[in-house]
Amino acid sequence: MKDIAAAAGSLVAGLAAGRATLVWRTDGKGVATGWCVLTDPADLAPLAEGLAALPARLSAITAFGADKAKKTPGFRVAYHFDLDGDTLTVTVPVPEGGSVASLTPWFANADWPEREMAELYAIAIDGHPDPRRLFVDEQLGAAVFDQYIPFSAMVNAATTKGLWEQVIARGKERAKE
Amino acid sequence: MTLSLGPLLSRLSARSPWLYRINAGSCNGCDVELATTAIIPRYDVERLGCQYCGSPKHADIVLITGPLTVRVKDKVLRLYEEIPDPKVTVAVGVCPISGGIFRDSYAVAGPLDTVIPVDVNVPGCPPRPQAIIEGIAKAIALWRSRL
Amino acid sequence: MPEFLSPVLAVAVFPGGLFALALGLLLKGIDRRVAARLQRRVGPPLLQPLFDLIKLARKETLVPETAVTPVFRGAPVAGLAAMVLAAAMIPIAGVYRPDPALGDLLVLFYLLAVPAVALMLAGSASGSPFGAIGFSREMVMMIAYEAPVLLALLAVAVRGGAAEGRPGCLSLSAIVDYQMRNGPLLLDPVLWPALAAFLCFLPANLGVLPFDIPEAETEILEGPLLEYSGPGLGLFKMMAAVKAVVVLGLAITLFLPNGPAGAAGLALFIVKCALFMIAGVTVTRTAMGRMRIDQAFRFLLRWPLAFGVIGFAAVLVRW
Amino acid sequence: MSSYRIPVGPLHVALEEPMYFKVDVSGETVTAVEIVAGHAHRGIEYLVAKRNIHQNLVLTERVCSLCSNSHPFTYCMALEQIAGIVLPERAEYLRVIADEIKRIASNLFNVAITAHLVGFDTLFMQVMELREIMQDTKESIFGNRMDLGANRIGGVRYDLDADGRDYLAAQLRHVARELLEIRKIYEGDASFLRRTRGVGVLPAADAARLGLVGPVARASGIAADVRIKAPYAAYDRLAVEMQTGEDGDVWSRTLVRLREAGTAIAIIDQCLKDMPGGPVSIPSIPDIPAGEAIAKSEAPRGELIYYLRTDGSDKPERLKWRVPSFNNWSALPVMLKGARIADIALIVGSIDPCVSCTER
Amino acid sequence: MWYLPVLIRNLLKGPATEAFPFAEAWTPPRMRGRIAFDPGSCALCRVCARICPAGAIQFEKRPDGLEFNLWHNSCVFCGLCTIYCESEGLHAIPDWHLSHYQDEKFDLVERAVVRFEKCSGCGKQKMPAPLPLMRKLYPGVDAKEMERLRALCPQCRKAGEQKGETP
Repeated sequence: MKDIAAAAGSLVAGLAAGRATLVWRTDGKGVATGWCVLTDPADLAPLAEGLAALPARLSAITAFGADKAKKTPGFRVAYHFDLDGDTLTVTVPVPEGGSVASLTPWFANADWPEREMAELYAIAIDGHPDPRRLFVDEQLGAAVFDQYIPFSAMVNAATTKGLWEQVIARGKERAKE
Repeated sequence: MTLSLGPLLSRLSARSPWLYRINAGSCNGCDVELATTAIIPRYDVERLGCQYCGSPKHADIVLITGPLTVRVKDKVLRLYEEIPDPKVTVAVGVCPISGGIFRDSYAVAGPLDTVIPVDVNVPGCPPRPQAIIEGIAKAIALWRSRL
Repeated sequence: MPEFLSPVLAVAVFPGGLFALALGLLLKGIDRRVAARLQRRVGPPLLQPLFDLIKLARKETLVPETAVTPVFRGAPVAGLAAMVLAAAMIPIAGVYRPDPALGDLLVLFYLLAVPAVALMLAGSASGSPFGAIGFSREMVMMIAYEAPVLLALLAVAVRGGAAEGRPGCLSLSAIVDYQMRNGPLLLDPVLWPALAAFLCFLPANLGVLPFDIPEAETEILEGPLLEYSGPGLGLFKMMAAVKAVVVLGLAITLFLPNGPAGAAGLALFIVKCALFMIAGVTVTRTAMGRMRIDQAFRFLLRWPLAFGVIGFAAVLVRW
Repeated sequence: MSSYRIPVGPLHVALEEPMYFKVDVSGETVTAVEIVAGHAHRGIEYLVAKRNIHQNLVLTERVCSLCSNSHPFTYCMALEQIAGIVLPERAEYLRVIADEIKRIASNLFNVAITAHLVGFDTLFMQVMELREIMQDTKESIFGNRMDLGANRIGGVRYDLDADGRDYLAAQLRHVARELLEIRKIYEGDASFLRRTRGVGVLPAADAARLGLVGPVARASGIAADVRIKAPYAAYDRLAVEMQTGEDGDVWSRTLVRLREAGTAIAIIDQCLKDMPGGPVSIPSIPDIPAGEAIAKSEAPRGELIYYLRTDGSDKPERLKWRVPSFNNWSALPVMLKGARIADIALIVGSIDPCVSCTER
Repeated sequence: MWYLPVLIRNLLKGPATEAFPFAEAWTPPRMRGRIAFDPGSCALCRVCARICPAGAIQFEKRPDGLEFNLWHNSCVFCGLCTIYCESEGLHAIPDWHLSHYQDEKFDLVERAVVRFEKCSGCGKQKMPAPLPLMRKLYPGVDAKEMERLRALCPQCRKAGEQKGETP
């Protein structure tokens, strides 16, 4: 583990006990990944500020449903920070219809990933400078991931079916000829 | 003399098929192969009288790649309207033909032939340049009949 | 044949109109073919520009909604007409002597500005922002290359006139006559700076690399031509073809008009056109990238202008 | 000076892919740029959740064709981390070979496009012809010119026998020879330098502030390369030379890419020399337990990061990736400010933007 | 202008253009073109249809078997099916001549019927047992014995093994 990763570890430890857990894993090549889970989203902003000062680089942000089957409502958001090669992932819970603080004050490149999670999951971002749609067209509804993923498992894809009907029908025609 | 002039002119016109490409949200594989096919000496489509043009208004044969995403659909339609008749459409790669691997996504509005008339299909992922040339040759043959 | 018909024929058939168009298309074909060879390609057939024209004539004309239609349609016609007229003014040694009524070197110089103006009109009338950018770029280019080439033209005029004991000679036929008697000006070192200025003007005026800035495809999508389709575009292509003949013919007239009479003279003229085309256009456009408009402006107002001034001064000193 | 707003894109001939820039200009000078994205958004992150882990190998490969190998490669690493799979050593080297072959072709493509964007088409053709050697190599070894299909879970799908190694080595020698000449042209040709030096400058401070990655960041002097900072596959046993530039302009970005193509050849040479024998894949098709993992790799455009959550079923619970281009777009407003209209496409091209990667 | 030597060399070397489309094009033997199906080597396990990421493979019910359909216009030429097909019935062959006019769009299909067989033991309907698959399951079995095994359904084979018949 690199020094900067250790410093990030002590930042997490500095947060009030019981609201953060941190586990480090190191792979066969000596590259470390840290997994930090925050129970209170309010801890995210101060932690981000500390990480920015190290300096850590915000690598990516992943949002996902609290569970795949959508039995429990709400989401989790994972922030992946690059620490000179090592990676620290900080996960915070976001309740259904809740919001999460924007990291743009400390990480300029949080702009696009935050807009993305807003459009894919309808997670509101507090203090985002430009909260418009990013990639998903206005014709498509809000929170496409949240709407479509649970349904997709049950719904048979219409386009595929339509095309195959034509393929098979042509095959039968040809067989008759 | 006057009788044979029309077909002669058609035949000569058919030796000048100008190409235009539209990326309808592709993974860029087909586009890179199109650029390769279009300009580099190894394939040299200028031999066949082809020329890539920067404006749809100059185009005769339009090559479309990508599965036709929701956001790009109207723009593709508008560009297609801007191409003067007679024209021929070639779908390059499996994405515009059937949606390919992206078929059942919420963001895909294809297949292409449900939106604009397609004349020639060149399947592949991506098709190799020779296959694209083969498709262009088919398109030229069809285009000649429309001139 | 009535007397008044001969200038009309000169403009419509030979050496203007049909002949100039055919020669222009052939030159374009040669240019494309040679360029292809320089790029390790086979290239199109020699007659490809003709096929392109026939094709364009048979395509649909689309006029954008935002366009000023009469100007949009009229611009290419005006440009082509000016070039056809200009082509009839180019003498071919031993073959063709233009009617003095058609005009002299200065008239030709002004006619040569018409295609650029036609493109500017086309660009602004088409109503597209790229057309507008093309318009302003075309104008900047014109400002930049007019002065040097005018100096080069005047240098030749003064040189030709001086030998005849006159202050200047603006008649193209007289310039040819002078060289027929005294050998081509190409061999006259005093005129080499003027020749250099003219060689810089050649690609700039013909709109090829590194000076194809007003139509740069990767920057402004062919600018003024963006909105043209079918026959309208064809007229512009014809204009460009005839213009190539005029500009190359002018180069030949100014520096190397000498040739035998009759068919051999005509053939030699065509060969000279092709050689000037390859040397002045094809090689240049395959050997470098495009300049930016500000770079081109500075370049043209530095080197060619310097050449023009030196050339003109040299001629004056010798006189 | 007249001020107006010009649309660049979304379907613009100078851009390989659909991207829409609303550019405010005053005369020929850019005053502001707004990026409108999403034209190539195909919802792939949604599709991967619908398909099983094996199908996703192919789906991730189709995120983008220029860095197509980096996606399944990194995705496999994430899966293997969760399942605790240790790769046969030969497979690690073969993965590196496939990835570096793609890097050469991808970098050459961008370098060629840069020449095209300054109107130097003969040079464009020369570089693209050189790239064809790599295309033939890919088609001969892997079977496709763009999408290699080199990776599988727990190894690779291809092997190099003695003939294959000789063939690859010979092709690379050919490329290396021509690469030298091309570098000289890009370093010295006046008409290329005139258009690219001092154009689209990105200061190092901005590169750091915006979290940029890959050749774009390195050309501004930021020494970051995942292959060195966080080694994966066989990179911990290979010497990788870090290539950085100083000027942060279009020219230095082009040269960093050219030099990295050279580095890639050196890496493949090492692999061919050091690669041990043995199997190229684990023997069976593994089950993937529940878990989460981060995997990173240096794609041709920079750091690619995959985050995978599994729940023990054959479909991923969440598969998310961030491509290098996604970060690098944010450099454009900095680079384009005050640029000329003529340089817009050139500057955009100089970040080697991958729209299909970015928008998925 | 420093580029001139390259131009001169280009001129001397001559065009690098391939003859195609006026002559046959070079194709590397390992090129992944269209997928070819060998009905004789199909065990009707249908793994290919499940694994195909582009949904290009479909099995249709026929009275006496199943019809294999692979639509080339949907196939992404990844070759995944050729890896997962244990009975080696699918191969990516170097054929890329697939361009076609629109009216042939739905005809571009690799299609064949694989018939069910009758078990020589119990007489019930059974899936075919192609040789490449059986060789993997029963390595080192001689040809005659292999034919006997192939004609049996898995249940009868298992029953035979328990009785100690083979192998």
